[in-house]
Amino acid sequence: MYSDKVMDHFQNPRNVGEIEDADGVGEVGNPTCGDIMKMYITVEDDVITDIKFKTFGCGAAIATSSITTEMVKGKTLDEAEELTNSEVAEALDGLPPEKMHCSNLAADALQNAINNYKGIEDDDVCTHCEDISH
Amino acid sequence: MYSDKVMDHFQNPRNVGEIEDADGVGEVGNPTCGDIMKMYITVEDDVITDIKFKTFGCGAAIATSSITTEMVKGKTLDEAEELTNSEVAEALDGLPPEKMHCSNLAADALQNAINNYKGIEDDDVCTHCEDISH
Amino acid sequence: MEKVYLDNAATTPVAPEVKEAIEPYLAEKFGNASSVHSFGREVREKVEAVREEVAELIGADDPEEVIFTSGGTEADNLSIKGIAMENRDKGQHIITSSIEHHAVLHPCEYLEEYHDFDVTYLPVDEDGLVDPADVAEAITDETILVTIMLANNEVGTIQPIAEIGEILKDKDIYFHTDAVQAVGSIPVDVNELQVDLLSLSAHKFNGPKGIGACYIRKGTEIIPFMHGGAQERGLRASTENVPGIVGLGKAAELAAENLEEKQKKITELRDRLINGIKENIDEVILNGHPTKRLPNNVNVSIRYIEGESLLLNLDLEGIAASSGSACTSGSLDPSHVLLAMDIPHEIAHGSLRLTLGKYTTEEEIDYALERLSKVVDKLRAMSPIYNK
Amino acid sequence: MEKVYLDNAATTPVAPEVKEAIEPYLAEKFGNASSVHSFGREVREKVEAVREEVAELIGADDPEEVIFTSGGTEADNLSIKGIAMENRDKGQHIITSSIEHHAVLHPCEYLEEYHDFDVTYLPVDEDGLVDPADVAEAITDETILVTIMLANNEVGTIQPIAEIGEILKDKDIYFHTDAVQAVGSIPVDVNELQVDLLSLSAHKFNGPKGIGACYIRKGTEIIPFMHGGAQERGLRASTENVPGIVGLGKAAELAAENLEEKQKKITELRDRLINGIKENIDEVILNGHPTKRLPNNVNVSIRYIEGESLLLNLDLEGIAASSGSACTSGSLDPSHVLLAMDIPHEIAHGSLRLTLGKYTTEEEIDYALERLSKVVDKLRAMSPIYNK
Ligand SMILES: Cc1ncc(COP(=O)(O)O)c(C=O)c1O
Ligand SMILES: Cc1ncc(COP(=O)(O)O)c(C=O)c1O
Ligand code: FES
Ligand code: FES
Repeated sequence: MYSDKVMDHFQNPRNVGEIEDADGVGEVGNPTCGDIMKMYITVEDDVITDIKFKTFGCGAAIATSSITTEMVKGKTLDEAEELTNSEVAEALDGLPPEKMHCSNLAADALQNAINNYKGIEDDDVCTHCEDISH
Repeated sequence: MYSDKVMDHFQNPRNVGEIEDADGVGEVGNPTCGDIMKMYITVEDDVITDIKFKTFGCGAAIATSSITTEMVKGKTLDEAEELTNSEVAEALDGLPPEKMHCSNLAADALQNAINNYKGIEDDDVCTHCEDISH
Repeated sequence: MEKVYLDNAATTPVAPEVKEAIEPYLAEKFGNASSVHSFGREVREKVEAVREEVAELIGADDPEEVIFTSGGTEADNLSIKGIAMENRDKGQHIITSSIEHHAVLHPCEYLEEYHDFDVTYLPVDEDGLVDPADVAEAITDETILVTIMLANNEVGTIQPIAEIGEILKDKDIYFHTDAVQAVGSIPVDVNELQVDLLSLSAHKFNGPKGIGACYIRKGTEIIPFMHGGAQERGLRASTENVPGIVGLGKAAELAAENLEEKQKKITELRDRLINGIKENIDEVILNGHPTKRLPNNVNVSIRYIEGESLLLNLDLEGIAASSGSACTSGSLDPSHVLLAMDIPHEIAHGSLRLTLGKYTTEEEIDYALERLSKVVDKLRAMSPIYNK
Repeated sequence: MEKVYLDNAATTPVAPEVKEAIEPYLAEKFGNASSVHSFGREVREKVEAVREEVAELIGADDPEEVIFTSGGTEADNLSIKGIAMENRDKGQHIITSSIEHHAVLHPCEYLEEYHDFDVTYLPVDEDGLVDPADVAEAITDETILVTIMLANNEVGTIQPIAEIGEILKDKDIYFHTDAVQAVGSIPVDVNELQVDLLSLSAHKFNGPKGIGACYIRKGTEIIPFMHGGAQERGLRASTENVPGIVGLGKAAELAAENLEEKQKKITELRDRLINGIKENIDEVILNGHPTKRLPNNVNVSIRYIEGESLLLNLDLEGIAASSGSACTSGSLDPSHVLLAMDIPHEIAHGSLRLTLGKYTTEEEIDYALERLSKVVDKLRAMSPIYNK
């Protein structure tokens, strides 16, 4: 059901963990399935120099998070913000249709972490979380 | 589905044919299935000395006719009239339930032939025949 | 000559290739196709490959339009009840024919009795043909479904489905065809026929029993018949019958190979049989259409003799045949198909169906011809209504 | 250790004896069981012998009370829709539980939506048990059917069916039980349970997929679900799936042999697995009843990790397991069974079902225990909500 690329990132997820003194931290719950994702970023001169994630989520959530961190590491915040779910899915050689929503988890957590770095209160995220019981 | 005894009588039916100068002839149609049976008897001193049948009917009809002729040959008319369908079925080691009606064909034709010999008009038989198209 | 099987309309022998294809899926590859683990995934892949195979056999544009069922009967039930229950707000009228298989007639009768549907049972002519003009005439504002079989199981008559499809194509009426006897025997293409739904069954073309498929054109509004799990995109619940599906796939693949060539060969054998019967036996009538008929179907009425005793005698000679459809062989009613064709009761009673198959040989045909004559002579000699 | 299959509730490997029994009926003995000729008669005899075998396995008085179906789902559909449609003049109320398989729930929902039936979905306690007093209380003058499963497919809880049967026995209400997970695993007797209808499925006890049976007590007023030919005494149309039926028969025979002994052995293995998990992993919860549970079912919630990634990791270690029922594994909803047991969403999300089978060994259990710990450690290390 999953592509080899997905399975590779699932089995050997890149950049798992926490950054103790992160510049930005984002946490989101996936409204579709209840899974949870946390993302930590270190930012220098508007560039993401380090990024780590933790997830309580499905295989697709883990793989999309992993590849997302790879794709944005070394990118500017603007570039990172432009990354779309479908680019992520494409980089993984596709996701099953019922798993497309999972790629939101990583993108949303990243956006959330960037907002946190920029000092923006994130209302969006809370609407996402409303029907999640954690 | 049929017992060995039925198959024996079906394969080698006894007393098939006509009696040219029969003392009694009976013909009936089976109201359930539309099959037809003709029976010929020769009677001497109230005893059935010869009997033959012809049938346009199923395997059970052929077998019951065959064994019926065997069972009544040499019997008095009174004895022959007492023969029941279930005795015939029993003598054949049973018939499938949906084939029990077939044994009527032989018994009715025999009764009809006896009545014909005795000169009795047979109304019963015609009610049997009413929904048969032959 | 040990045994000659001439009852391929009832069921066909499983092809050795089919048996071989099934075997690994009986034991080693036993996973549930809905499971996410490796045992499930390996069978899921195979199931989807078969879906493509079947789609190809019937000219479906998209494999997703093929839904696996437990056989032809279930495909008919799904099509008829599924369409009826989903579309009953649009109308409650169904058009069918009087010579359908019971797997079509009985669902229709169920809808009449339990759901107040109106069903029109169209007549057929003496060859068993439905007139497309009758279909056009029977349509009302309430009509939601037309279901007419592609080929009849008893007399082999092939219906003008494409012509009926043409009549229905711009109308808001679903069109189903029971192609159980046709698929594998003649070329079948859902787009040429212009049908929305089609039933097929593997055991009629050298596949296993207990598996079939329902073609459901994209966009068709239908509810499931078998309710339960989410298998078959929610359209047919129950753990996938993987060995059955694999067998269906192999049978579909085999059927598609040189179909027209095989059709020609079997038609020749069929005609050898028909002509032989006509030559050897007097007063026989060929039931069904002389040319618009399945390449493997012979149905004759042999006057003055009765069907069951004919069958039993043939069976004793090693020849497997049938009188009417196998499903009704336990019943005493003369075939509803022959009666609808206006064949008199006592002639219908002596009807004999000989249906050829993939493995039928010329020798078998000749053997059957010889024995049939012998048996007919024997039975006619016993018949009170034969006078020769 | 190559692969460890711990998903026997989804489906089981076909026993070699079953495969062997099926084979001759795939190819040589291919006749249609309804045909009168020798090809038909030889398979008819076998089909009736299997009917006796199945009747014996479930303690039915008369083999005629056993109707072959295409699986558990069809037996459920036949029971529920067949009783409902035939008895709807007496009342339109059905009682079931909230933890039934979808093969029961969805037919009930169909009857609600399309036929204005009222259905009561009884709650369960935290162990997944239905309270018989709740059944008694839910009965109204309109109630015509109660359907409660014998054993749950996800958490393995065994329901007090005999007690419910006792409540219903003098009432004019039919009682059906979905025994798909129970038959072959624990002793099942329709008279002890006092049920009128019971569903079973061969592939859950080392028989083939695509075949099952419905027990229907003599005198039960029911209409067919599959409409068509006159097979199965008119209660289930379609050409008999002979190879499937033969496989079911062999599986039934094997299941009956030393059932209690096998039950004891598998219970021991199950408890070894449960105890091992509790010892190796902290914060795990056993779902389902601690003792009133199937001998082969382990269902645990492992906190802070998610089901699918757990399954995928186990799969990579060669261990086949499941999270909730296989049929819903494509879905994202947490199991309706766990939710009905009031298990919080995020705990339900981490549920793992390990179901043992006839061929499970102690070595396999130990291997699974070792790998499970490893995988849980890995996933918890990635979990944003685990803090150890
Ligand atoms: C025309 C036709 N429709 C439907 C069926 C039913 O198919 P199955 O027996 O596979 O359910 C048959 C054969 O039995 C058939 O000949
Ligand atoms: C409790 C229960 N009922 C019904 C079914 C359906 O059985 P089948 O898949 O054979 O149709 C299953 C298994 O899938 C089950 O576990
Ligand atoms: S199912 Fe929850 S993130 Fe994929
Ligand atoms: S069926 Fe007509 S006599 Fe037997």
